[in-house]
Amino acid sequence: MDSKKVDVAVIGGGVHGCSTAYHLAQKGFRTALFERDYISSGSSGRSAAGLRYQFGTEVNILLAQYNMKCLKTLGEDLNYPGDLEYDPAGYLWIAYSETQLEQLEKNVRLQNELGTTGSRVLNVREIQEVAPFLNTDGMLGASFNQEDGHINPHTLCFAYADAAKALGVEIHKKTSVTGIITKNGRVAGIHTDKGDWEADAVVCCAGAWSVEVGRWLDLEIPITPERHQIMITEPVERMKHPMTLCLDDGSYWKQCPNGTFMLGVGKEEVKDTSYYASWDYLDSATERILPKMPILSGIRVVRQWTGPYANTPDFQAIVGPTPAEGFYIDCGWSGHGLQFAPSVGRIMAEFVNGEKPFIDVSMFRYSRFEEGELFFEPACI
Amino acid sequence: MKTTEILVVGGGPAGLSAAIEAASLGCDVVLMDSDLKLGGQLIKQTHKFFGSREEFAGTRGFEIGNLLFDEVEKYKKEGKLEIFSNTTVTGYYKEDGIVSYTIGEETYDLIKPQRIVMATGAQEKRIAFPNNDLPGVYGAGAVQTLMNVYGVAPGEKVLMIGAGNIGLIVSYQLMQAGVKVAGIVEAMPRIGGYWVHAAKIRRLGVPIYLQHTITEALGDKVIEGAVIQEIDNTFKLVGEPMKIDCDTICMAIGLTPTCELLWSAGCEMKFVPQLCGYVARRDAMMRTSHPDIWVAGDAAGIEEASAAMVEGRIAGLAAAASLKPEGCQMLKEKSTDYLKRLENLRAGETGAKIRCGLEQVCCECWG
Amino acid sequence: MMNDNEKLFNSGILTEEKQEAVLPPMDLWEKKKNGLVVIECPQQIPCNPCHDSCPTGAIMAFENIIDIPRIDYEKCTGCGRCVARCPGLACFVVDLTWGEENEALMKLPHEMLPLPRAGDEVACLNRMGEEVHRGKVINVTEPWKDCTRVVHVSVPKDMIMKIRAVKVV
Amino acid sequence: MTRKMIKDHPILNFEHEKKKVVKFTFDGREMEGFEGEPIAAALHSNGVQVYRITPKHERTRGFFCAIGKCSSCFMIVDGVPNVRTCVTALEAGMKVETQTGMGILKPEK
Repeated sequence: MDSKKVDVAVIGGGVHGCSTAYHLAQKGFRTALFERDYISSGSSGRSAAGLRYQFGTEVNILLAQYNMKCLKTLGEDLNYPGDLEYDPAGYLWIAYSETQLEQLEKNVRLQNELGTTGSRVLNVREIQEVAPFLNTDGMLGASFNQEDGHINPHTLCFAYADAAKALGVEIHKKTSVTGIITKNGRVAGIHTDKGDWEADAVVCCAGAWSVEVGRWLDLEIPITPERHQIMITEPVERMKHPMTLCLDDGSYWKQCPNGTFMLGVGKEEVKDTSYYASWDYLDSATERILPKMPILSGIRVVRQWTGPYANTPDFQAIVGPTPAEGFYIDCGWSGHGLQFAPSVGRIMAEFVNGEKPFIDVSMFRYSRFEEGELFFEPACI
Repeated sequence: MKTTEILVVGGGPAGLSAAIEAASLGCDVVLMDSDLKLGGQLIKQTHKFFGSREEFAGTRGFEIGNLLFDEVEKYKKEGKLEIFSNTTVTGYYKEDGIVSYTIGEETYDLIKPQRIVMATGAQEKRIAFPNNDLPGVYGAGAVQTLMNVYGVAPGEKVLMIGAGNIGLIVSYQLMQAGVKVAGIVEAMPRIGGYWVHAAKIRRLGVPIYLQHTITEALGDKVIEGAVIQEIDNTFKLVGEPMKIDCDTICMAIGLTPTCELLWSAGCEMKFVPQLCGYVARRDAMMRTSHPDIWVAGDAAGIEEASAAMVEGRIAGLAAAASLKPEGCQMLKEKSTDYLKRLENLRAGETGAKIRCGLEQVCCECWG
Repeated sequence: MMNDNEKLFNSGILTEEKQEAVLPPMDLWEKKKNGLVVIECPQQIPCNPCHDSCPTGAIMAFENIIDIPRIDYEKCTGCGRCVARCPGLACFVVDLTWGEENEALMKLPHEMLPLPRAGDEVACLNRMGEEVHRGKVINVTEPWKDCTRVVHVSVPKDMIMKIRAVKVV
Repeated sequence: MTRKMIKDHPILNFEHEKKKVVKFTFDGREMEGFEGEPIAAALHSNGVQVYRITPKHERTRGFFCAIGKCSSCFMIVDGVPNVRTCVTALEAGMKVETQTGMGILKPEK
C-alpha cells in the first residue's frame, strides 16, 4: 500500500488531540488525527467536564486563566453551530479540617497573586449563600470562584475537530494506530489498521492509553490508568447550586445546564481502562452525598458510566518533547485535563513548530520523573 | 443480596418461554418484567398466529399468552418460578455479575443470578417530520396496549405509517376496536408484511399508499391531520402533497432490539440491518459471548413472536442445562425439534431477510 | 415504475391475472353441493393451519410449511372450517349450486362489529372495499367458537370473483 | 364527563364492569379511572392528551411508547415529577398534574 504523507500525525480524538490538531493546522502544518473509535469516545466524553480557575500550582493557574478566557467564547471563535453549554455556575471546594482549609487558603492566595481575582475563601455562612441547599454540618470553610463551571465535553471535542477539519486536517475516525515508524533514529510516521502515514512528527494525546504508544518507542510513560465513575440523575429545574467538591470524602456533585445532577466520588478504584461500572458505586456515592445535599434524596439516578483517569506519580500532566526525536506527548492529566485543551493544544503546536511555549510548561517535562522533580497539584480529586 | 439460579429479563413471548423451560428442568427461576402486566406483545394481539401447530398457529396472540401463563402458574405453585412485574432491570455489573433493578418508581435492589436470559424485546423506531412529537403520534405497540389491553381507543381516525406486519395488523385491530383507519403510508413499492394481512384490510376499504411518506403532522397542541406525499425510487418527493384527515398518527416504522443490558455485560455486539439494530453474537443455543448470558426473542433480532417463543425455549433450556448436567440429554432431544421449527418459521421469501441477518451473528458454538 | 396491476398486487389486492391460479375446476365446482374453497394466499409464508383445520384432507399436507396451499377439490366439502381458522382470512367458500340459476352462496370470514345476522341485507365489498352489491345473509356460523364468524351470503353468480367481505349497513 | 371506553369488541371482552372504579384528580379536575390501569390510559379515556410541556421549546407531549422508555408521558403525580404515567398504576385519590418544565425538587420534611 502506498503510504500517505502529512507533516504531523496526532494520536487520539479526545479534546487534547482535537485542539492540538486545530492549532497545528493554524500554523500551516498538514495534520492528520487518528482516533480508534469516535471523537470524544474516550476519557474526554466521559469526564465530569468541570472548568476552573482554582488550582494550586503556578503553572496550572496560569494555564487555567488562558483556558477560562478561551472557553467563554470558544463556540463563536471556532464558528461552531452547536451548543457548548458553557455554564459558569461556580466551583465550591469544601474543607472539613483545618489542614484542608489551610491548603484552600493557600491556593486562593496563589490564585489571587497570579491575577485570578474571582477566587475567595468563604466561611460557613457565605457557603450557605452560594449553595443554599447544602447541609453545612462539619464544614469549616471553602474556596469559591463564581466563574468556574461546566461545559459539554462532547460538543467541545466536536467544535475543535470541526474547526480543525475546516483548516484541512484529516480526521480519521475508527482508525487504530498500531505502531510508530522510525527512520534514522527519529520518528517518521505511523502504522494504522488502515495503512501507514509518513509524518515528520507524532503527537500522542492518547490519555490513559498513552503507555502503549510510548512502548513502541521504548519510552516508559509513567501513567497508571484508573477507572472513575460518574452517575447522572433525571433532570429537574435549575437550582442555585455550584459544583461542590468535598475534601473529607472526595464526593462531588453539580447540576448540569440541562437540569440533571452529576454525582461522583473519588475512591479506591481498579487500575485499568475498563469501561465497566460497579454496582456498589451508587451506594458509596449516595451515602456520602445525600447527607450533604438532602434535597437530592428521592431523585432518580438514570445512568452510570466510567472513564479512565491517566494518573501520573504527581497527578500532573506530561507535556512536551521526549527523548524520541519528533515524538511529543500531551497526556497524564490525572482527571483534570479536559479544560486544558485550549492552552495546551496551542502549546503542543508551538513545540512542534520549534517555538518557545507561550506559557512555560517545563514543569510538565517528561524527564522530571527520572530527575526526581515531582510537583504535586493539591487541587484535585 | 437476593440470589437465583436463572434470571429471565423480560416477560414477553421469549422470556415466558425461557422461564418455563428453565423451571421444567428444576432450576430456580426469577423473571422480571418492566410492565404492569406480563406477556409483552402477546397480550395485545387479537389476530391468529401464523406458523404450525407447535407455535399455536391459528390461535390468537392473547390466548397464546394465556396458555403460557397457565404453565407459568404451575411452576409458580411449585415454588420454582418467581415473577416480578412492574420491575425494570436497570443494570448488569460485569465484574461480579450483579443485576440491579427497580420495582415501580421507588424500590431499588440487587440480585445475583448464576445465569441470565436476556429477553428484553424491542422498542419502536421513529422517523423525523415536523410535529412528530405532538400528542396523537403514538407508537404502534402503544396503540395496541391502549386499545387491546386497557380498552381505550387511541382516537377516532388513525393514519398508519408503515405497512409491515405490525402496521397491517394494528390497522385491522383498530377497525375491530371501532376506530377508522384513514390509510396506510408505506415508503417502499410493496407492503413489507404478509400479503394476506394487507388483503384483509384492503377489502374493508383501507387505502395503502405505496411509495408515499408523511411529510408533516398538522396541529397546534395535538394532532389534527397529516400531510403525505409520493416519493420515487430514490425516496425523493414527487407529486402533490395530500392532506389526510386524522386525529392520530400511528408509527409502525419498525422496531429495534433493546440491547442496553447486553452492551453492559460486554457481550460481543454487531450491527445487523436485517435484524434491525445491534444484536449479540450467539451460538445455536442462543448463548452470547458472555458465558453466563443467553439472549432470545426480539432482543436477539426483530422477528415474529412465534420465533421468539421457540428461541426463548432454546435459551431457557440451554441456560438451565448448563447448571444441571442431567438436563443436557433433554437439551439434546428437545433442541433438535426446536431448531427444526425455527428453520420452518424462517423458510421462504418472507424469512430471507432474517436468514441473511442470522448468518452474520450466529456461530456454531463458543470455543 | 410499477404498472397499476403490480401496484394493486403489491398492496394486497389479487388482480385478475393472478386469480386463475386459485380457482377450482369449473365442471366440478358447478356440481359440488355446499361449495368449494377458494384460497387467495399467493405468498410463501410459514403457515399451515388451513391444512390442520381441514377435516377431509382436501387441503393437502404441506411438504414445507411455506408452501402455498394445494387443494384436492374432490375431497373439499365446503364446510368452511378453514375459512374460520386461516390467520390471514384468505379462505372463502363459494357454492355455485345454491339458490336460483344466477345465484351463488359465499361463505366469508368476518371479525368485525356489528355482526351480521341471518336475514340481514348487507353490503358486499370487493377486494378494494368498494360496495358492489347488497346481499342477503343466509346464515352466520362460528365453527371454532373463537369469535371468527363465517357469514353465508347470497350473491349473483357473476360476482363471486369480486366479493370478498361483507359489512353491516 | 364519562370515559370513552371500548365497550363492544368482536374478539375481546374487557369486562370493564368488573373493574374497580376510583376517583383521581387531573390539574384539580376530578376524574374516574380503573384501579391498576396505567395513569396514562385513564387520562386518555377521559379525553386528556397533553401530559406535559417541554422545558426548552414548550412543546406539548403525551402518550407515546407505553413501555416506560421514551419519557414523553412524564407527569407530576402526588407531587413527584417525571413519573412515567404509561407504566404507573392508577390509585384512588391520586393527584395527577401536567408537568411544565422539568419538575422542582422539594426539601424533604
